[in-house]
Amino acid sequence: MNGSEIQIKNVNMIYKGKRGEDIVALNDVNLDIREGEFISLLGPSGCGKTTLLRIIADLLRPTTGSVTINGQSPKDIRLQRKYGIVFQNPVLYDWRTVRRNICLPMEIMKIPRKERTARIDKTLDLVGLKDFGYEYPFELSGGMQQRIGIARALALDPEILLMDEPFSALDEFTREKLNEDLLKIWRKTKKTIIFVTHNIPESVFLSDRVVVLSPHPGRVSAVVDIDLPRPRESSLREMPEFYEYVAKIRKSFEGV
Amino acid sequence: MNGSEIQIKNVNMIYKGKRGEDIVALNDVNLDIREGEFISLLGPSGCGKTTLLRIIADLLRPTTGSVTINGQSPKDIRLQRKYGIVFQNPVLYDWRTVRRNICLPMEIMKIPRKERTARIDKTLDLVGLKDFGYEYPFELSGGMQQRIGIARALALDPEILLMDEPFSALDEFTREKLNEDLLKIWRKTKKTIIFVTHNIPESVFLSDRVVVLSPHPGRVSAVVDIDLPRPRESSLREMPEFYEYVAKIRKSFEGV
Amino acid sequence: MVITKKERRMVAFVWFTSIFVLLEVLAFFLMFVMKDTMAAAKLPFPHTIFIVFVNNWRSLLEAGVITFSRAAIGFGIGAGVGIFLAVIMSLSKTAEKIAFPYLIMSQMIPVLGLAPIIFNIVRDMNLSRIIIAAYITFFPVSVNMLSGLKSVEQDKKDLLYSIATSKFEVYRKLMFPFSMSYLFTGLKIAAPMAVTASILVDMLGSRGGIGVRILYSLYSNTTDIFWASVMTSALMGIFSFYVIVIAENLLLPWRRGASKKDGEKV
Amino acid sequence: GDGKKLDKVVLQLKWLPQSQFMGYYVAMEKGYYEDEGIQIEILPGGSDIIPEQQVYNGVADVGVTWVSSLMKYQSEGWELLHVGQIFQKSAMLLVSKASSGIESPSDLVGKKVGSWFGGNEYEIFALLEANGINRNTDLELVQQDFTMNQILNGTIDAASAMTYNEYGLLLAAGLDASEINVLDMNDEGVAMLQDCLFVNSDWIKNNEDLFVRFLRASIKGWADAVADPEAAGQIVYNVDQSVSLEHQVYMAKEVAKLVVPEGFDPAQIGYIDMDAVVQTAEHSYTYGLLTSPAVISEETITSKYWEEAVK
Amino acid sequence: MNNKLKNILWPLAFGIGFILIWELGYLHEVLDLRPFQLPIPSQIMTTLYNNLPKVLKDGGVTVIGALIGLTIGSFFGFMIAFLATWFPKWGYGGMIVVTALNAVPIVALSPIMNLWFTTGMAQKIGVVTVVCMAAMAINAYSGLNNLKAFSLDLMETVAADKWVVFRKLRLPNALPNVFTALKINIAASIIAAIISEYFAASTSGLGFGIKDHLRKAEMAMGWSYIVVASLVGVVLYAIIILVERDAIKWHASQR
Ligand SMILES: Nc1ncnc2c1ncn2[C@@H]1O[C@H](COP(=O)(O)OP(=O)(O)OP(=O)(O)O)[C@@H](O)[C@H]1O
Ligand SMILES: Nc1ncnc2c1ncn2[C@@H]1O[C@H](COP(=O)(O)OP(=O)(O)OP(=O)(O)O)[C@@H](O)[C@H]1O
Ligand SMILES: Cc1ncc(C[n+]2csc(CCO)c2C)c(N)n1
Ligand SMILES: [Mg+2]
Ligand SMILES: [Mg+2]
Repeated sequence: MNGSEIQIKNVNMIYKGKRGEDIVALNDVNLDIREGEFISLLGPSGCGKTTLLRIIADLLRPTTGSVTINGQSPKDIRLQRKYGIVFQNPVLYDWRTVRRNICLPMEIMKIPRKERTARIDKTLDLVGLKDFGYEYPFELSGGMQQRIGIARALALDPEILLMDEPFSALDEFTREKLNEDLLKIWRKTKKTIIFVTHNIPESVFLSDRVVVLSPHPGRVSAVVDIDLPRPRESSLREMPEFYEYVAKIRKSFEGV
Repeated sequence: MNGSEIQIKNVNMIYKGKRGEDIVALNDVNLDIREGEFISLLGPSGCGKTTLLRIIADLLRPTTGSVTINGQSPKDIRLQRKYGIVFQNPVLYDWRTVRRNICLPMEIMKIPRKERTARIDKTLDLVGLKDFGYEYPFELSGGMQQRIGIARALALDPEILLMDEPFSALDEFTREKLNEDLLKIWRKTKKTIIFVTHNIPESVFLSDRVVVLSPHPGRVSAVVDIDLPRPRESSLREMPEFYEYVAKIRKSFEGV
Repeated sequence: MVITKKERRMVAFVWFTSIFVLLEVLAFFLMFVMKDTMAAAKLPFPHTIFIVFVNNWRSLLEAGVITFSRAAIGFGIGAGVGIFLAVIMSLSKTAEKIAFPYLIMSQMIPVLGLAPIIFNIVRDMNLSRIIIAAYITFFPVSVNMLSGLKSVEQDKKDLLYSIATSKFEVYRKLMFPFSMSYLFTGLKIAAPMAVTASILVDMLGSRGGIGVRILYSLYSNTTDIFWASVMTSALMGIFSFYVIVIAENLLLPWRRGASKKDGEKV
Repeated sequence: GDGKKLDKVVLQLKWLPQSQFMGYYVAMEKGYYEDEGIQIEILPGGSDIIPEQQVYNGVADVGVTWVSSLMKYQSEGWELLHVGQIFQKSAMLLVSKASSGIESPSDLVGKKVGSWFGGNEYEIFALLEANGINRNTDLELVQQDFTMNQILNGTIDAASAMTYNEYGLLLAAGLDASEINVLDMNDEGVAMLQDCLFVNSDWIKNNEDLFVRFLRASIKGWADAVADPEAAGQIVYNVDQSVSLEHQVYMAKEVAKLVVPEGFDPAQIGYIDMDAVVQTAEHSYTYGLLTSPAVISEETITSKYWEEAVK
Repeated sequence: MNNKLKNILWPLAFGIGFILIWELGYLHEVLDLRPFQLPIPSQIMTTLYNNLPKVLKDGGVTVIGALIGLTIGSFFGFMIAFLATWFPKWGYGGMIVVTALNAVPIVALSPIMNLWFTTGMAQKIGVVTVVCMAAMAINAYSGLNNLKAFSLDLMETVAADKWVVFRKLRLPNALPNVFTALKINIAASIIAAIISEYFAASTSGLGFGIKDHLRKAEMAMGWSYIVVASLVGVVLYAIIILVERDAIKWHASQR
């Protein structure tokens, strides 16, 4: 057994609605994620992707079932600060400038100032916001805000990176560029990445495996291994195998 | 000159930053939109799409330049309640349930209660949230919240519909279904629709014309007429002309 | 709508004069139309108060300084305690459930009942006065701060939670900055209240202060000094309020922008 | 002071610095305390200050209060000792506008009568009872605030007033003496003793000599003040200007009459008249302030320090 | 359900513990107090029990005055916030006036109100009204104006008039702040009513009782009144909490 294998076992999640009703978000979800794997979660809106991510990150306790990461509980892993999360909506602190928003988790992890500055510079550049470091979030466009959230998680360089539709507000080109950058980072750092997206080509391009969830209640409806060569570059997108995978996943999706 | 022709003339928008610096968001934008036209705005993140939409909707005054709609100012049109907007982030009122959020603009427009209920039912069904009418927004997933925003604007049935990345948080299937539904509505009601998106195929599928903006400062870099037959159905997505347009726009984008 | 400094000054001037004129008219009405024998006590002419104020400005200023400085100290301590209690209560729902009813109860103990106990514990009049002023001040700060701390959105907390941030850091980096605007609302209520609290503790046998002037003038039926003192305390309240407003603008730059954006309407 | 270290005594007044307490201010001003090796500190009273509690707490060493009030505290267990009697007469009046026609106690029936309560009401209770008036049913007793506005206003028909203060305020407010009807508690035979000096029983044990010195200096001050109220009023005025000099002098003159009433030997200032004390105690018990008869013993009241002081 | 029980049991346990410490004399030991300075709970309760009808009657007088004043004062305070929001340029002066009033102490206010109103009840209501205005005005103002980004835009697009914006956006947005103000005002109104009674031309009410008895060394009786005031405060607070929980269940603070 290796570093950060994630085992999701019989996870059920039932929310209590405001009016006392039960909202079943996840139903008996089972999934094993290997260490250093890049895995994508796909599924219609409201099927429980965010919920599953939050359970893995110990931001939510499953109603029943369990998640273990290399034999430890998500809580243990969280306490060891191994998670980095890109939230679905960027979750920025209004009172901090862009740079200081990116800096925040590093401050908490007591990363030395110099190192922090270097990382901020690097990730800001990566997400194309070099010139906006000293603005406040509300002065930025939606897509720019989203990129701050991405930069913040990347600057942290966590062992397990959970990304919830990180590129949804970005144009195709920025998105493709960031896809490649992300893969480079992943290759170098060997993180485990769980990546939620609605973009099927994106999931194929990035992942070792694509997990398709079906809604109401959320359950795993298909797991597709992506046996495409690595390192992957933008040329991959033109290859027929690529399209086969996209088609295959689209199909498994349609059954939903 | 007809109903709601929108003329955008030499529009410049300069924001004042926190530190007193100028942020040029739009630079000399000129654009004429015909009545009943379906137009898409494309462009990299931060290029000024939202800004332009807000200027058209009279939520922002351009620094210089003017917008006229059928000879009237945006303010006049706004006061005549001809706009419906889907915001980039959903802008829901926490204290209202899903149904009551959708209801809000109709309440203000004094649409009779019965009619309101009927429209809420219809649009909720359209966006696939029939069963969630009595939940509060915070109990819903990101994509579901976005769909409430869409339902709210559609329920209003405005003459001019401004949509800012309305489907960004939706899976491809929901998105495609809503694309088609939107076109049906448009065909029936003959609205003018200005649609911001990052999804090039989507823009081709929907629009009469696609406007590509280039960033820093935002200016119109290309306008592509989409001469595809109407009514368009999902089969269109498989046609080679469709792909030609997609490729063409992608290309014009690359120059950015 | 952005209101310029000049406009604001004009508005303040118009308000001031119209209140002045209104009170003049009311006082006139009371005295000459209603022929109320107590008119001078009920509502003296503002200009007479003003004249008394000017004639006694030295002594009122002296008294004001004593009262205001005690108010400032009491306010400082009260705000500190208020914030501290709010933090404790926000740390645990149980702590809140335990503490809040008792905080309400504590506010029901009048100074007359409390003062002897405080004296007995501290055995120093001056310190006792400051403690009592703080005791009167802390409550609104605490309530507002607590409501700020409780209004922090879950996803903002999740961000820090996901990297196992210590409670201390969560408060430092998130809870406090977020609650600042709520806190300042509380402080704006508490600051003028600290002035009233300080005036009240002046009456605990203090040698000087606006409270002493008010008490003595009431007892000796010197209505004009009474009203001038009341006016002084009102002015001190406005002053303290503005101190908080200015502090807020200095300390929360992001809010100025955010609210301007909302107000910047066509 | 000839370089000798002064002993500190803190005196708690029952009310504001005013000629009611002129003896102490005169003694302070003229250095009588210093002559006795005392550094005096005079604490003003206030609305939320209760001298008995201050002295018991140790915030002050010596206090000024009303005898009935002191008896009440003693009966509740507070170990306080009555050690000198400054006012020999009651200053309490019931005043009313002549127009209301209250000339005798029986005229109070059906009227609204003001009192300060909180212990200041028992002479009025006694007055009513002595005249067969039921205080609960025959008239309405209401609370007076600090001011005399209520009587001027006509909100109440009769008000409590001290000879040395509120009565003067009515005059100052423009009423002529002839427009004011007065019921004097001394004349009505229901007087209770007022300003006295008291100490903490524990404190005095270790400070007998100090207190005697304090009392000696105070009596000297009072004697001077009574002899020249105008000067005393001026001295008090120098301490606190919130009242006019005129009113301060008026008060001094009136207070002088209470400290050295007609026929009283000025050398006896501070003398405790046990008959008056007993009457005060009896009234306090009869009219409900005390729940059991006051214990009058060396534990509660003593003249020994006064005797020592005037030797 | 379990939670609800806990919410009541914990504070209760704490209270009982405190009362025990107090009753058994430890509190007095620590604070160096004698029972005649601060009576012990059993003394207070006995006294309260023996004088229950009178204390309740006095309590009723004070609470009625406090509640009426609370209502009027909170209403006026809200109206001032409303005007300051409605007329941002001119209305804000009202906020300054309310601040000035907030700095006039009750001890000065009471005699003034004594002159303006002849009955104790009217005076009390007058005082409480003034005291309750500021907390509501300042809190409501902040709630009416600190809107979430873009929420106003939604209103603008449908050309909602000011009144609609107020009713459908600002008002619900300010509700949490209004509750915050009410919590402050509950405490403020009762204590203001009590202090106003120190000076009222009346001999009823908790305030008169507290002052009268505490001055006369009748500590147990005085504290009985304080106990009643405290209980009233807590009960009113509980009511506010319950209403709040229902009225703003959508708000972050209620989750
Ligand atoms: N309130 C503001 N204050 C200052 N600058 C702003 C403000 N709003 C937008 N900007 C700036 O204007 C530019 C255009 O922003 P806009 O929101 O129009 O972009 P966009 O095209 O909608 O981008 P996206 O696709 O990311 O939503 C950006 O550079 C942004 O920083
Ligand atoms: N706090 C909550 N309270 C109640 N129900 C909730 C809550 N959060 C999520 N849900 C429900 O759980 C289900 C799954 O939500 P989740 O956010 O995990 O979806 P998702 O797959 O991330 O969707 P999207 O793609 O739209 O973000 C939805 O039906 C939603 O209504
Ligand atoms: C709260 C309160 N208000 C008024 C008085 C009346 N008063 C003021 S001074 C004085 C003489 C005392 O030596 C009297 C009777 C009081 N006692 N307590
Ligand atoms: Mg989601
Ligand atoms: Mg945008």
